[in-house]
Amino acid sequence: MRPRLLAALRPGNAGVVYALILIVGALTVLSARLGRPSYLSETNIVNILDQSSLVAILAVFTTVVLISGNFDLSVASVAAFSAATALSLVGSLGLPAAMAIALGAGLVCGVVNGVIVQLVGINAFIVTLGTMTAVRGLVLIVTDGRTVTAKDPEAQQSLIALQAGYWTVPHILAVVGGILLVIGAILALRKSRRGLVLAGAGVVLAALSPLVGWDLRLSKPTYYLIVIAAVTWAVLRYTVIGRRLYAVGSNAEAARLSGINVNRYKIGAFVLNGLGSAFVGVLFAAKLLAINPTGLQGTELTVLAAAILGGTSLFGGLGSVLKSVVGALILFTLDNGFNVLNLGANYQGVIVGTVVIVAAAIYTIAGRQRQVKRVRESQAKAGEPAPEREPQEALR
Amino acid sequence: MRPRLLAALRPGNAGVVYALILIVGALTVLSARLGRPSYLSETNIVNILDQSSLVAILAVFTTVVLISGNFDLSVASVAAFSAATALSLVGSLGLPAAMAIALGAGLVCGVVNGVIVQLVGINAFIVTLGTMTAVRGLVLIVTDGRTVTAKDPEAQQSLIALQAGYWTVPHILAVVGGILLVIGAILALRKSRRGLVLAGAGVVLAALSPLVGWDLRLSKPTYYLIVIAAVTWAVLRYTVIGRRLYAVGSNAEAARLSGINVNRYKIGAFVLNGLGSAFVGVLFAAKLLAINPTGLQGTELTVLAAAILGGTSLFGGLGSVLKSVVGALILFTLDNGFNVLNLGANYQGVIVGTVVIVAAAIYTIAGRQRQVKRVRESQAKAGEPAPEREPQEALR
Amino acid sequence: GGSGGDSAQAGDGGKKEYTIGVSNLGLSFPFPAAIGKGIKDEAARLGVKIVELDAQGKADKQSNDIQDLMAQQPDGVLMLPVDSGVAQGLADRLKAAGIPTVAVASQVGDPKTRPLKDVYPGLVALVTQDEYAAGGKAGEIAAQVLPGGGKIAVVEGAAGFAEVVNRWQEFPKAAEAKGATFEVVARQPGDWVQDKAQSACQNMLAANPDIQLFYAQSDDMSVGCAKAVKSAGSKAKVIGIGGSKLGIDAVKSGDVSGTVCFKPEDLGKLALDTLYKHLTGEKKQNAAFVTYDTPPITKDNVADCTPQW
Amino acid sequence: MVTTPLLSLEGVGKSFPNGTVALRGARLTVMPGSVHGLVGANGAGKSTMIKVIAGAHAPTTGTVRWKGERVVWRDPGAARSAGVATIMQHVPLAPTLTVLENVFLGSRGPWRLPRRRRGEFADLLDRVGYRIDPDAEVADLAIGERQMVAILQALATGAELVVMDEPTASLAEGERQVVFDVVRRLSAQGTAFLYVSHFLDEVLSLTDRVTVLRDGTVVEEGETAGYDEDRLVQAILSEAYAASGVGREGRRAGRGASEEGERPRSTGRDLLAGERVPAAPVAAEAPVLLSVRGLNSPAGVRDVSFDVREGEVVGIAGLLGSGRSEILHAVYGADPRARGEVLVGGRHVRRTPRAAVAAGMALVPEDRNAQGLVGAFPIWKNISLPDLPALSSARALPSERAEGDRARRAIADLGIVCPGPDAMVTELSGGNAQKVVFGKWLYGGARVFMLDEPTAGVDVGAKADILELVRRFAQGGGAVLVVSSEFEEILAVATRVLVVREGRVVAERPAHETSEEELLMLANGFDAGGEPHAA
Ligand SMILES: Nc1ncnc2c1ncn2[C@@H]1O[C@H](COP(=O)(O)OP(=O)(O)OP(=O)(O)O)[C@@H](O)[C@H]1O
Ligand SMILES: Nc1ncnc2c1ncn2[C@@H]1O[C@H](COP(=O)(O)OP(=O)(O)OP(=O)(O)O)[C@@H](O)[C@H]1O
Ligand SMILES: O[C@@H]1[C@@H](O)[C@H](O)OC[C@H]1O
Ligand SMILES: [Mg+2]
Ligand SMILES: [Mg+2]
Repeated sequence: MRPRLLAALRPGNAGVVYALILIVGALTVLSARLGRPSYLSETNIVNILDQSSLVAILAVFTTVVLISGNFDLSVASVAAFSAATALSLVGSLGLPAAMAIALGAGLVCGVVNGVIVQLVGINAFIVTLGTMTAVRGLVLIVTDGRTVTAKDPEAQQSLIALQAGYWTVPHILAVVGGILLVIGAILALRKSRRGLVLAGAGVVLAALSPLVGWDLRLSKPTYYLIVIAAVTWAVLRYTVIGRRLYAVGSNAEAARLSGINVNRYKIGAFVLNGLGSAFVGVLFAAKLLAINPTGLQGTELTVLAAAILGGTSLFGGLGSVLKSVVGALILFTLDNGFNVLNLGANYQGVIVGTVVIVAAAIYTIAGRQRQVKRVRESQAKAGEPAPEREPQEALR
Repeated sequence: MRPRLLAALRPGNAGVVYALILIVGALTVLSARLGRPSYLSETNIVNILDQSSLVAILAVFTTVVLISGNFDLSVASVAAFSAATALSLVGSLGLPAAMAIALGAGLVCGVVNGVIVQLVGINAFIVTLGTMTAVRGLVLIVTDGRTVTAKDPEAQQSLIALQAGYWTVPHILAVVGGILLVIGAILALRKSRRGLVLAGAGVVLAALSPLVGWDLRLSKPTYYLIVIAAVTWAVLRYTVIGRRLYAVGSNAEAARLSGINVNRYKIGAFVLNGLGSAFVGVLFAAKLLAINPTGLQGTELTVLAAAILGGTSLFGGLGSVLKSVVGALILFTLDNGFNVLNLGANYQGVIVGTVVIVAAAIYTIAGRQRQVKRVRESQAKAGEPAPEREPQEALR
Repeated sequence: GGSGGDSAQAGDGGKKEYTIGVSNLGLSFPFPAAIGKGIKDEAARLGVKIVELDAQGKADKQSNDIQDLMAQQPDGVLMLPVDSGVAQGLADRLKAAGIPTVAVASQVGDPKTRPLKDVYPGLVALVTQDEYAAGGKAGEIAAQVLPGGGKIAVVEGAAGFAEVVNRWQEFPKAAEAKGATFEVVARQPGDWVQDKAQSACQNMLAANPDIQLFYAQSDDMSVGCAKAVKSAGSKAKVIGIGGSKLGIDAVKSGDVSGTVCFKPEDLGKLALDTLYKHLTGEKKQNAAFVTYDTPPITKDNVADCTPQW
Repeated sequence: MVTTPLLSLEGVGKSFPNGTVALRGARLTVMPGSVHGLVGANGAGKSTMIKVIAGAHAPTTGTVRWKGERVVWRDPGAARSAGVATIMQHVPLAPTLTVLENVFLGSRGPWRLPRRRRGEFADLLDRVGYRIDPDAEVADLAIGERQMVAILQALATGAELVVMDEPTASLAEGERQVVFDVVRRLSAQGTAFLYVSHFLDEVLSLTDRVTVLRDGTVVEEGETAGYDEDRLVQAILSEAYAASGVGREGRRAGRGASEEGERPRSTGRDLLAGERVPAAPVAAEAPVLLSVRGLNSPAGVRDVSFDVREGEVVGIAGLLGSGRSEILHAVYGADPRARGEVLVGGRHVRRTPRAAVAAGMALVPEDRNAQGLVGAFPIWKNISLPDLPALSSARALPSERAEGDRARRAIADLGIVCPGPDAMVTELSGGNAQKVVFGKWLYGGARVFMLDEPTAGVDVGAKADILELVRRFAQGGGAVLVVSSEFEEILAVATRVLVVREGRVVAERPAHETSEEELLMLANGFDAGGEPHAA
């Protein structure tokens, strides 16, 4: 068996993480130089996580669609539609019903995307560009061109409770230690050497906890992100659903010949994405307590950028939701950095653009050190540069 | 060889044209019913062509990039940058120099895209998303966040001369007849039966001309579009360069091993696209006589939509610039139709989105009637539904 | 040739029925949408037929829209420019076609060289709120909220919008006139939207915990910023501009200390009236500057501003 | 006692939407535990029949019976759960997944990679006698290794019938033996096999019964024992082969021994004899055409130097993964990391494929779909691709007439079974596609031919043609480098053999002085005497 942990830490694999570390490092040094409060302050870290969380959740689900070999441009419109729906209905129906309808709307959008792409067989780009436009049109109809707010104070409170505020996990080291211990124990029961290592690490952490005594205080959306990303990651990583999803995206024909219901997985990914977008839409509604007809416009590109920065392939079969989350963190860390450093608005675009390319370049080149030959039919097809210098797989 | 003309007219091949005809037909009937001004009036047709021309030119060049197997999101930013450059410099340097610099800027952008994508080997989506952002940042810097106008009246006049107004080709039938006659004669000399048919058609048209006496009056940008699309089409269709470009996009490795310099073609496509975007930028500058820093934002998606509606593949090797032009015409015909029908803004989004999907569906399904099954490993890869129901190749 | 040349038919009572084209900068944006609503309501009252086109925030689309409008030969046009510079060429075209035009909500001509009140020749009128003056009003509120001045941060609109400059220009002068001197310690874009402004304020506060006041260039952004201030436990004040529903509610609740009251529906009505009177000959105008009052609003006089968007 | 057949096809027809009729009323009967051979020329319909059996194609007419019951398999999953495992000709694996995951791709159960799969995999490898890293990504594997993964995948399902479509086409001797052993062992334990191959010796030694397909119909069916190669070849070929021109002419022009008379080349024996003529070494004074000096590449080429003279066919023998393809790529300039000198006719060739093509080099790559063919092009555009300027007016405007002529010529010369030059290459059967790749280089100015597994998947007739072509290249003054996993084939065409191991040339032998056995020893790192030698 490969030393997985080490492999996962190689720049070619974890490039996006190193890129994030580099960016954070640079910002820390710069803000110290400029005499600003520490960039790595708890407040600022909590802020960055909070600010990225909704886009990062979208990136998680979009990654699932990309892994399945499809593409979805409609996420931001669907989220806005769900937000508008939730805000329009929460006053009269109450939060649970409004939220259910909003999620249902997202689900329907996902089904429409999936069915048209898979069963009619039209290119996902054009279909989801169409639904992006059409659903945005629905938002306009629902809002009649105006900002929709939740007027009812009770409704407002219920929305706020969904999203605002922080949860504190006391003795985080102890908690993490405990979780590691449990996982380790399970693994050990399944006769894995790593299990013991994990359990050991858990014990050490738990033992350190009273000495260090850190509490973890994060915003609610950050916890939602953590749970969603962790569950999705685990499903993709450890269940047969995950294997099949990757297989379907990697080579639909091979998957079909192995008896996998390709349409089910591909449509399923769209449906999940619709549902996820709707959930994020509700969180946005709860965060802003208002949505205007152009709300979230353009977010689809940010979400795709996060996923692709995270190394997800546009051609299917490759991608990691955790790295997509890191991709989102990179983008929001940059925004946050500009705010903290007070960089002029006119200059931000040039820097964001450059950093995105450089970040991608860093780990493409790092990945190339691996120098493993990857001549794939699919890749030759996908229009890569000369194959002997295949870029790192993660970036295609 | 195959009866090409007939083949080209089959719905599966010319679907986008039929979709356009359907839309125009529907709009004509609707506007007549609603007592609006005739939809098919000369003015309106001339207007639609004029309004689509700049985006259609962008779609032509983007199609070249897509055929080469790449992707370019930066076109709108590059066009805006070139427009800003031209407008800033035209007063002091005069139009030729300002235009040269603006085109040079576009060329540089194209080179940067091409070199990073091909030589560093990063995914084109993320690279051109990066340059899209960075170049938009440059626009902000150049304009300092404010609208740039050409103040100097002489400079204004030179810009206007570039773009505004109409050229009339008298006796268009005679002209077209003459052109057909010449082409037919050449073909006949090269011993093609079709040559005689063409020449005959030419003579008939020329003979009809005095009777019908149609003049062709179109805006200058429309002529630019016609020339650019015709030349690009002819190069792709009839030259070694065109053939190789398709080969490179369809299977870069096979092309490379056949002795084709893949990088040259792929980078070349980006450079052409940069140059083309810059040219369109100059035309925009001339048309609007001003550019605001956010000008043309979002146009990249319209351009891609036009190309993909025209049946260009996102996976390279397939596409026709003429059909991309028709794709652009569809989008602008819709916009124009809404304007003529005075349709409420709220409903436009839903209609545009639906029409885009339905148009794509019509000819995907029409194409399937052809039932030419093309099971390619590459397509299975691209994530299609079960191969027995392969969608029409052009739409992937 | 186009048709509709006689769109102005004799209606009942011999009253001519006018068709007026409206080129709106973007009907998905609440502010211009509300102007559009004002125009339509007034048109219904006057019996004027409206052809309303949506430029979707794109200057190039507006150029196409104007072309399509001209093909329909309306009696007059209300243009809400996407961009002042681009609008200049459009105004020239309308003028050349002999269509009386009123610019609404935004100047025509390069604002760098043309003062707001120097209306572009050929227009019947420019009907707008005075964005510069509104910035000044905001400065007055700031001086009132933070007497004597202090450290402030500006939450700007999206880079590239004229309002970003216009709504700042008079701010310091007006504040100074009221005896307040402000030190701008941070100036970051909130892109006109609530959540981006919320993040920006959060981050600016993290870097500059001593910020005493945020000047947000729109009400959506002031509301987002107020949330950031609250959750950071900061004592900074927030003021906005625009008088939107969200903004006025926030002023009522005290989350936001003040705003400037824009009245888009009134503005639309005013614009249509101006054009209508010109067409009927009741009041012919040439390059007139028409505006309405945009009063500063704080909790004390919040009742004076009925939000229209 | 009459046993019900495990699988039977009755009157099965299949036509494709483009009008091609691939199967016409074909029948087939596979008995439990038997090994059933299926042979036929390229395009005869073998793969189509297999896809019908696998549930990947719905037959247009006819019935499929499984254990006597009539079945309609709506998708491959249905066939698989019934107990049919299929190894498709074009190895469809998921390239971004690992070997282990691909092997158990269709398996059920909640977990992605249950621990016990590793055990099962290890057992499977033990049973099969093959080694491969379970955690390697399939994209990183050479084509032969992928083939083995596909085989493992089929075996892992524990199916009652394993269908193998040319399983050994891209395998080297070692792996080939592995496959034979597996088939023998499992069939002894009751698993039935349907075995498609162009290697008639395999079919003869491995199968119990054999079915011969020609042009979509079954022309013969019977006990394998009743056949020899000669009879099989005759059954397979007949008109299809007689139609191919160059085979005949090539043989006439090419073989010194039998040039007298217009002897109609109709018997299989004659064909196979052609394959086995050992070539004589060329004269020492023949000028050196290709010269390779100190070639190294991180891709797996270590200090390779050799010369090829005009008229010489040099075979490169080695095991799977020994670096043979890498050497060809490095020589061709297709490997940008390769360093060293390559001279053609005494002139240095710049290290790009473009320069190589200009210098008269031609590469027929190993993986025809990924490296040889442009899927979006019809046959004629593929064939003209490397030599396009020569077929163009002013070297810039391709003459479709000239291109079409060339394509028709290639179709006739190589006997490509297709509706015409307009056919898309993606619609061709495997062997015919391979011939198209060959056709790309036949009529241009190529003088140095580098052929990587040129006969993989090619039927007996075409194989003889291709080997004949190889000889003709050489006799026309060209230099040829041939990589083949079939040492027999190397010995049949080559004048000289280079043995490659771990990217190095470890031995050189004149073809007439060596044997398959010796080459195998050398390739495995043993001296001819059986002593391991230092690599
Ligand atoms: N998807 C398809 N569409 C159209 N024609 C096809 C398709 N697949 C196969 N054919 C045609 O059907 C015929 C039989 O093909 P098949 O692949 O079954 O041959 P085969 O016997 O397996 O040949 P080979 O030995 O070369 O693999 C050929 O003429 C081929 O061109
Ligand atoms: N990019 C690379 N970096 C390092 N090693 C490589 C690379 N590519 C290939 N190799 C190694 O080089 C060796 C030769 O590769 P390959 O399997 O293609 O050889 P081959 O002799 O042509 O075999 P085949 O029979 O599959 O054609 C293998 O051991 C392979 O793992
Ligand atoms: O409030 C803002 C408005 O005044 C400006 O013109 O555009 C963006 C709006 O949100
Ligand atoms: Mg086959
Ligand atoms: Mg090889």
